[in-house]
Amino acid sequence: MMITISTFLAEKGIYLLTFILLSLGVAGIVTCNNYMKKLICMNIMQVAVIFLFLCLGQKSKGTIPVAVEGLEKAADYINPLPHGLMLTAIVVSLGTTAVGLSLLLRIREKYGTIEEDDLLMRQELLSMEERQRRKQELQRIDT
Amino acid sequence: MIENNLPVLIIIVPLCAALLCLLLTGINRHLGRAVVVLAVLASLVMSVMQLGLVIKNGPIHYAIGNYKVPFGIEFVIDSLNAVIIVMISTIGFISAVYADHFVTDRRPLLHGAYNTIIALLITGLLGMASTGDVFNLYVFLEITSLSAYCLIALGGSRGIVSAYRYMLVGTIAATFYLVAAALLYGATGTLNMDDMAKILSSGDYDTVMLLSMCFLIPAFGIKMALFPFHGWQPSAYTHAEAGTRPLITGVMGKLPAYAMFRFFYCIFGTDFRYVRYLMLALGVFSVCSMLYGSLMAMWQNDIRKMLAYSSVAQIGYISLGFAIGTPIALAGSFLHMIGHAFMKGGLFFCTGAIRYKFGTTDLNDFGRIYKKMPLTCGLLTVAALSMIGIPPTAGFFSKWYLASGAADQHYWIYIAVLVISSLLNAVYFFKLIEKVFINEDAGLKDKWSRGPELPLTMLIPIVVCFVAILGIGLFNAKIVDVLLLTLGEVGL
Amino acid sequence: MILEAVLLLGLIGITLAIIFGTDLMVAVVIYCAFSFLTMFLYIVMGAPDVAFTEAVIGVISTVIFIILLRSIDRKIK
Amino acid sequence: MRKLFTVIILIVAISTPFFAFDVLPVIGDPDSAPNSHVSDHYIEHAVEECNSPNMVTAVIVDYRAFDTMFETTVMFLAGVSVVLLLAGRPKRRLISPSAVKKRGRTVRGKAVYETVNKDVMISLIEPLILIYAVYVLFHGEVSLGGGFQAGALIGMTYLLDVMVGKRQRPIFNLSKFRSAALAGVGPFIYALTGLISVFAGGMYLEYNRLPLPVHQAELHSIGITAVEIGVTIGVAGTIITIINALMERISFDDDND
Repeated sequence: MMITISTFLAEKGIYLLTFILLSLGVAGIVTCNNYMKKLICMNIMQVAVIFLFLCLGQKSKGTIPVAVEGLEKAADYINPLPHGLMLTAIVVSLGTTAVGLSLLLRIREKYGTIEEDDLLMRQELLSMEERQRRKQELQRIDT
Repeated sequence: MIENNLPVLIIIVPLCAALLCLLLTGINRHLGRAVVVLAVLASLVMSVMQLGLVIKNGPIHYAIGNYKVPFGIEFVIDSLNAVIIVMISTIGFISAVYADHFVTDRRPLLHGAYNTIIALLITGLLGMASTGDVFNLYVFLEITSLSAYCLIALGGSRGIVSAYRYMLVGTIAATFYLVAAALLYGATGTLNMDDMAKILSSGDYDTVMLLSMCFLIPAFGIKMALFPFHGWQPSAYTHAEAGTRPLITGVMGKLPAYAMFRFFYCIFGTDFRYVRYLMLALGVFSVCSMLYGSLMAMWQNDIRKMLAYSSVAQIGYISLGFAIGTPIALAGSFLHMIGHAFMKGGLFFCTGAIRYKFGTTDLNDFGRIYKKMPLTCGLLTVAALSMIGIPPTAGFFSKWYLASGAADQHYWIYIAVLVISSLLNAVYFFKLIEKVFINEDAGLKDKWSRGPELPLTMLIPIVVCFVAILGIGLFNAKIVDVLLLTLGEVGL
Repeated sequence: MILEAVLLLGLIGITLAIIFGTDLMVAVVIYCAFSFLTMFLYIVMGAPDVAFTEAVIGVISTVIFIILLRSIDRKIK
Repeated sequence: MRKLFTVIILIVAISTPFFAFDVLPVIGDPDSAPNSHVSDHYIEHAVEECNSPNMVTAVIVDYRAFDTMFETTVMFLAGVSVVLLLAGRPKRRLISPSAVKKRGRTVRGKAVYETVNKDVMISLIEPLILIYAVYVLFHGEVSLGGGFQAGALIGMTYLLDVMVGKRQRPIFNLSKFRSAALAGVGPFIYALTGLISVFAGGMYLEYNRLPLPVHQAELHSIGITAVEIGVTIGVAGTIITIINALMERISFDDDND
């Protein structure tokens, strides 16, 4: 029983759960109304991809990729390449998060809200005001 | 020594300038900017040398760290990316020269940081063009996108919101790209593009290729703003920072398209089972993109927004070439990539110059502006005619190659859409020309005291774009010959 | 494999809590727990280097999120 | 309800193909494609070619060193972007403390971060973290860790120092400009290490060709260490820059929730 579950997980189950996590991240970005939640969901999405890469390098009888005396064969160590790649990906995600947070702070200062529909409404109001001001200016020039 | 290391030096020189720019700006106010401009100029000179070498000796393979090919990172320069690298460094150089007039805050920290980000954007674009490794492409893609987010956010309060939305969507795209890379890595076990192509063509990998394509088309579609994925693009292009807008609009959308070409034609190849469906999907997207972009551009009153929607249409032309797939059509789409970079860049150089001088971007204010800015309006006219596709300019020849490629494959509907879209282009660009030359003078006031038309550093980009648009048109046969050196092998 | 599956289910639960929650502070604190579970998952998968980096980055990004929460309303409509 | 529906549709759309088709290798299979083509070379030759028992370090700073250089550049770019975006002064502070008092709200005592005794913090915890950071930096080839982690630890020390009140002088005193310039110098050291081997007649980042009078295997160690120092400086500078920029922009005076 346990062996069947293990085999199923190794073949399909873990990948399925990873992709559910990935799609939850995408869904969060698409559906959430709050900009900060979108940012957190973005991080979750990236974690899912990092985990997907780590799954690819897994070996059932391998140890961590630090060379030890006595273990010489390639099958004894977990594949180090995905780990190296994912270090880069994690760092890139930190950079994106930092930039995103500073943009969020500017949005909050400028518009006073970080809810998407409020924000769009306020932008609309601002542009209407601008248009009216412009019209008045033109009329002033004409007269 | 320099000749052997050209591919990597082209990227490292602007990178070093970018890294040191802040420090040097602290020492002297003008030193940082001068170093950045000189570094980009150096990489322009080196890229021209590299193009000569590639034409003479064939593709260059440069293994970083001297490791054998699948183990290290490799740069592959063939005639396609050599041409594209020349294009990027030319536009990068002229916009680095041009951008300085739009810096309002001249504290050393901010001035230095601004120049740093321009140099890093150019570095990322050059890297995307020359790398031959799947994961390295991701890193360069992220450098390009991060600097673009920052430059878009600098363009005022609207810019911040559009940069934030672009950031969310762009990260989804980058993540999808990584998923596709994981699928390909899981099937082949390598990250090198040439090696991957070799393995993929040796066995039955059709399902993997189909699935990774399902992730790659949205990923590159979002980054290059193809029709169903273009939502972020108009507001981002409209509200980007004025000095670097030509670089962002002209070059940034083209490099994901180039990467898409690399994946579809160089890695997947044209002889796998689902290639027809893929090309059909791309074709539908590009047709919708061409029609939608042109139609939306007709209704805009702000010139920046009009040009942004027109970019959606022009990206459609480029991916239409990929959807047709013959060497001639591919050459047409690459010619359009290069030509459109100069056209759209030139139009935005003009828009920026008009805004710099008169402080307006509304089309209704442009009446008889040609009397005040003759050179700028000359470029505006030539670029507009080239966008429509009037014969001696670059735009006509790229459309001609696309149409003849489509005729070879009997895709008559593509030719019809090409013609309709060109006519729609004509409608809104003639509107622009009419405003500039015929309409009543709107009585704009010059923001600066009377003097020459523009400062010299703003005239250089305008003249360069003018020459480039006509030059690409006149010497199109030579350029297509160079492009066909590579395209002849990968097309259908 | 079963341990990984359980941890992943925990991550999915946390994600759902973040998406459907109504308090940003709670979301950020839960995200900290998410980061911790992720670190544990990486160790189980035999990637201690990645786990180390994730631990460090989890702390930094949580702190930055909380700094930002000082000037952002916690409640969501 | 609409939200739930969207979530379910997206989950089904993205995960069905991976359940239906058999494209990804079985987890834990030592003979699958990603575990057999390139990775064997890394595992078998890392110790002799790069003189580094930790294979992950060998991969990231020797075989694929070019990626890591741009990874550090991404960090620098993020720091510079944050500085540039948050440079101006905000027009008005969101809640100023005097305004709160005028409205007659109660002040609930000291802020939590001010109740921590900073003397103990500085004299006990921070030196330990710094020592650990240096250990991680120079021992990264042999055991876990490396330049990025060391830099992040140094950055976290600064974070602790700044977050816990502002009564005393912090142990580092870096302005935004200095820390951002420092963050740029780190990747420059990295790029310069690569350029030296170009000037010595090799390829870019070819540690074998560094012009130093030592044995071949030692050259790789020296190259890796130089590069890791660059990464550390870059990452530490960036994190300090980001924290500084955010802290200057946000006022911590209001503790009334």
